[in-house]
Amino acid sequence: MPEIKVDEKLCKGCELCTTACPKQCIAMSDQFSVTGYYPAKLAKQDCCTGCGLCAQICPDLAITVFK
Amino acid sequence: MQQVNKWPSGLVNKPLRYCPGCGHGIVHRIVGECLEELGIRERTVGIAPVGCSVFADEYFNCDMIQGPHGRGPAIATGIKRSKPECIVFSYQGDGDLASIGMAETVHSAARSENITVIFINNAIYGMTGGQMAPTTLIGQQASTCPRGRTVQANGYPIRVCELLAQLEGARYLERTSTHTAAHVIKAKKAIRQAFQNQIDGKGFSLVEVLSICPTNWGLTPLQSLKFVTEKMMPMYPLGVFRTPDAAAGAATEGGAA
Amino acid sequence: MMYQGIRISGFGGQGVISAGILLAQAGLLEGKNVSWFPAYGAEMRGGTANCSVVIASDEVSSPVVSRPDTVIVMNEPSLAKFEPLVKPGGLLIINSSLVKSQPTRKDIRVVAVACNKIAEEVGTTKIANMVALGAFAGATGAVSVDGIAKALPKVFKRAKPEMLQMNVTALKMGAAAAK
Amino acid sequence: MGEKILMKGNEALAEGAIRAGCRFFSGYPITPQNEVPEYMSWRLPDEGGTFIQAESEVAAINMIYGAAATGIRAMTSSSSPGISLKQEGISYCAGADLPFFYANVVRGGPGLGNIAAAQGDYNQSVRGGGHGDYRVIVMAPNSVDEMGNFPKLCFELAEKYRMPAMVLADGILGQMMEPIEFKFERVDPAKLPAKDWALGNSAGRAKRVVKSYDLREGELEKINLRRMAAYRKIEQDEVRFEAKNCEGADLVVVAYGTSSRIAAGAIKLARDKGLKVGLFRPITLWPFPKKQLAGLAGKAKKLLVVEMSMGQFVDDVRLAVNGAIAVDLYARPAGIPSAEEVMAEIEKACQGIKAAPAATAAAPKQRGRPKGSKNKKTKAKRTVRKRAARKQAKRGRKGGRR
Repeated sequence: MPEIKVDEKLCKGCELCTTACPKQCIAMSDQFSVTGYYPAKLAKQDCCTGCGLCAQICPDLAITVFK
Repeated sequence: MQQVNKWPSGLVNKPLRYCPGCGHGIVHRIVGECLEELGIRERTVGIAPVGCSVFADEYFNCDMIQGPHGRGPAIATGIKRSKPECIVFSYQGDGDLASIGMAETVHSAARSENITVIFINNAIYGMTGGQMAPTTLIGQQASTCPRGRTVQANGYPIRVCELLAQLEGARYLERTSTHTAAHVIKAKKAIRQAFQNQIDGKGFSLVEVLSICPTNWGLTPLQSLKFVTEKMMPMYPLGVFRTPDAAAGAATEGGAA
Repeated sequence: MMYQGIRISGFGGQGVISAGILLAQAGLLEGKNVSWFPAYGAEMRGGTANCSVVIASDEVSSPVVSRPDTVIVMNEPSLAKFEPLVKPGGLLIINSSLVKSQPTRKDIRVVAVACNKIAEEVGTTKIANMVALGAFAGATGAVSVDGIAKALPKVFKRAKPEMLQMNVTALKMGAAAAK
Repeated sequence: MGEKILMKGNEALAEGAIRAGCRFFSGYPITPQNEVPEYMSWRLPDEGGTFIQAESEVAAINMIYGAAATGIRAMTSSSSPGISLKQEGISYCAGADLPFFYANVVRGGPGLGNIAAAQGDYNQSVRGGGHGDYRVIVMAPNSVDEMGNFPKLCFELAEKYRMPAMVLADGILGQMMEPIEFKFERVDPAKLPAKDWALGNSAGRAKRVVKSYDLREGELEKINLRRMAAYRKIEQDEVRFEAKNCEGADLVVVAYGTSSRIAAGAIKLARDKGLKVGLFRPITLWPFPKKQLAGLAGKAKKLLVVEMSMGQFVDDVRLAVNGAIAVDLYARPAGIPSAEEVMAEIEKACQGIKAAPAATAAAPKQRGRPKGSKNKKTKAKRTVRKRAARKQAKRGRKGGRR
C-alpha cells in the first residue's frame, strides 16, 4: 500500500499537509517531538494513495511519499 | 514500493530554520528542484536578500552571495554581465524588493537584465518582527500600523507585477501562490519558466509568489491559508502579466474587479 | 547586600520571556534594583528562548547574567546549555514535566518541579511558567509570591481577573512544591 | 516625573523623545531598534505628531532633512547598516546647519554583521560619519534611564549649536528593561522659541534658503571655519563624563555604554579582592573628555580600555593621555564580555603595575633628578617620556587581542 513517512526532526507541526491530503489521511500526533512540535502522521490505515500533494505543500521537506 | 519524491540536489540537505508553516520552505524546494531538473545547478549563482530569507545562502546548493538590503538585482547585474554563461537569480521578500530595493527592481527590469527574480510576497516584514510592508493590505495590522494600514497615513499597497508590466524590458512576469498543493505545482511551473527564459536569453523574468507568514500575521498556518484566498488574492490576482512572446496578459484568478 | 542573577530558558511560547519581565517587575515593586534582558532575534525563531534577570539591593552592573545564581530550565535542550553556568552553590530549578535528563553538577542545589503537570491541575499548561516562578520564590525568597502576584496586573494589563487568579494559584503551588 | 516604570531601552528612547517635544519621526525597520518606530507609530499620532515608515533609510533621513528645515523637533533611529545609509543625509543636515536627533542602536558589523550588541560604529559616530568636514554630538547612555533622558539633552544641544546630535547605544541597551524615571517636565513644542532660519510661511519676511553648498570662491571655507569655532566651544562647554573611585586608584578602567556596565561589575569583583580600581566613563563621546582623562596621568598608574570593538575607542583615550600613562586594551569586536572576563583582565593589568612600577607610572615622579639647568631637566623628561611611550606602544600591541 502507498504510504508517507514524516521525518519528526524536520516537521514543525504546521498542519498544512492535512489540508492538502484529498482523503484526509493525515493527522497530528498528540505527543511532541524532540524539537517541541506535534508532528504530522499517517493516521488511517489503507488510506494513502501516494498522490504526493502533502509533500508539495510541506514547507520543511519532512514528508517522503512511497507508492 | 517506490519512493515518489526526494530531497532535491539544488537544496542543501539540512533542516530549514523558518517558522512553522512559513512559505519560504516551499519556494526553496521549488527552486532547488528547478536547479536540478534544468541541469544548471553547477553554473548558478544565487543572491540572498536581507529579511527572513537572508538564510537562503545556507540552503541553496549553488554558489551564493548575500548583499545589502534591496540591492539584489544590482548585484545580479554585476554577476551576469561578468559571467554571462552563469544562471543568476535573486531571491527577495516584499520589503527587500518593493520598498528599499524598488529602484533596483525597476531599473534591472528596464534594462531587461537577463536574470531571474523570485519575489516572495507575504505582505509583512518577517525578520524584524511584523512591520508594515509595501504590500501590506489596507486594514491589515502590522507593528508599525497597529491600528491597521490606512490610505491616509500609509498610502496604498504596491502591485509589483502590474507596475513592472509597464516596462518593455520586463519580459516575463507572473504572480503565483502556495496556499494549496495545486497552486504550488503552478508556482513551480512559473519559476521553471523564469529560469528557462534566462537560459534562452530572453531577458528579465520575475515570479511573484503569495506566501504565508503565520508568525507575524498572528494567525495559525491554517487560518493563514484562508487569509491568502480571502484577503490577498483580491488585491493581488494571480496570473501571467507579461511573456516574452506577447505583451501584457490578463489576470486569470482571484481579481477583485 | 542582596544580589540574584537569574537565567530562565525554554521553548519559545513557554512564557520564559514574560516570566522574566514579571520577576523584574516584582523586584521593582519591592523596592529593589532590577534589570531584564532577552535573547532576541533570529535565535528566537522556532527555537529556544531565554532571558537574564537581576534583582539586587545594590546598583545593577551587567544586565547579561553570565554566572547565574539561579537557572530555571523549562525544556530539555536548556538543561545542557545552562547547567554549566550556575554559580557553585547556586540553584537549578528544573521543569521535570519536560526535562527527562538528570543534572550532573554536585556543587549546586537542584529543585525539580513538575511545572506542566501542576499547571494542568490548576487549569492550563500555559501557566507552567508561573509554577516555575512560584518555585523560585519558594526556594530563594529573593522575591515573595505576594510580590509576584502584585506585579501580575502590571505586566499582563489585559488579562481577565479569573486568569490572574489562576496565575496566583499556580505561583502558590509552585512555591509549595519547591519547599 | 516621579514614578519609576519598567521599560525597554528602545521604548524609553522613543517616549523620552516625545516628552522632549519630538513631533516627527521617519524610519525603516532594522533589528535591534524596531521598538523605536513601533512605539512611535502609535504614540506620535496621539500627540498630534507624524510617524512615517519610509521606503528606505535613505528616504527616511531625507524626510528628516525636510522636517528639520521647518524647525520641528524631528528624529530618526536605526542600527548600524541603516545608519550607514543615512550618512549622506546626515552630512547634508550638518552642512545646512539643521538640528535633529537620531539614535544608532549598534549591532555587529561590518556589512550585515549580526544583530547582537556591539560598539563597532564608534569611529563612524565620533568622526562625523559621512563625507566632508563636520561633527555630530554623540551621547553614550549606559542605562535605560539615560536612554529615556538623553533625547531631551540631544534636542537642546542640537538646537543650541544647530547641528545633528545622536545617541550611540547598542543592542543590549535597546532590548533590556530597567526602571526609568523621566527627570524633566514635558516639553510643549508650541512653546519652543521660533527659529529664525526655519522654512515655511515667508509672508512678511525675506525668503530663506536651506542648503549645504556654497560655490563662491572662499565662501565654503568661511562657513566651515565658523562651524569649527562652534565645535571648539562645544569641546570646552559640553563634555560629560562619570568618574567612580578614580581617586587613589592604581588602575582606571575606561569604558562607555554597555561596556561600562560590564566593567562596573568587574570592578566590584576586583575591589572585593582589595584591588584599587576605578571607572572612567565618557558620556559624551564627541566632545571627548580629553582633559579629564589626561588628568588621570600622575594619579592612576595605568588605564585599561574595555570596548566591544577592535580598538577604536582606545585611540581617543591614547590621544587624550598622549603617552603620559600606559593604556591597555581589552577588545571584543562584536562580542559581549562577561564581568568575570574583564575582572581577569583587571588582575592581569594590576600585576603589570606591581612588576614594573617604573615603566608604568608617570615618569618624572619616579625618575626625579637632581635639580640642574632648566633645559637639562626638560630634555631628561622628554627622553623618559619617549621611552615610556615606546614601551606603551609595544604593550598596546600585545594587549589588543583578537
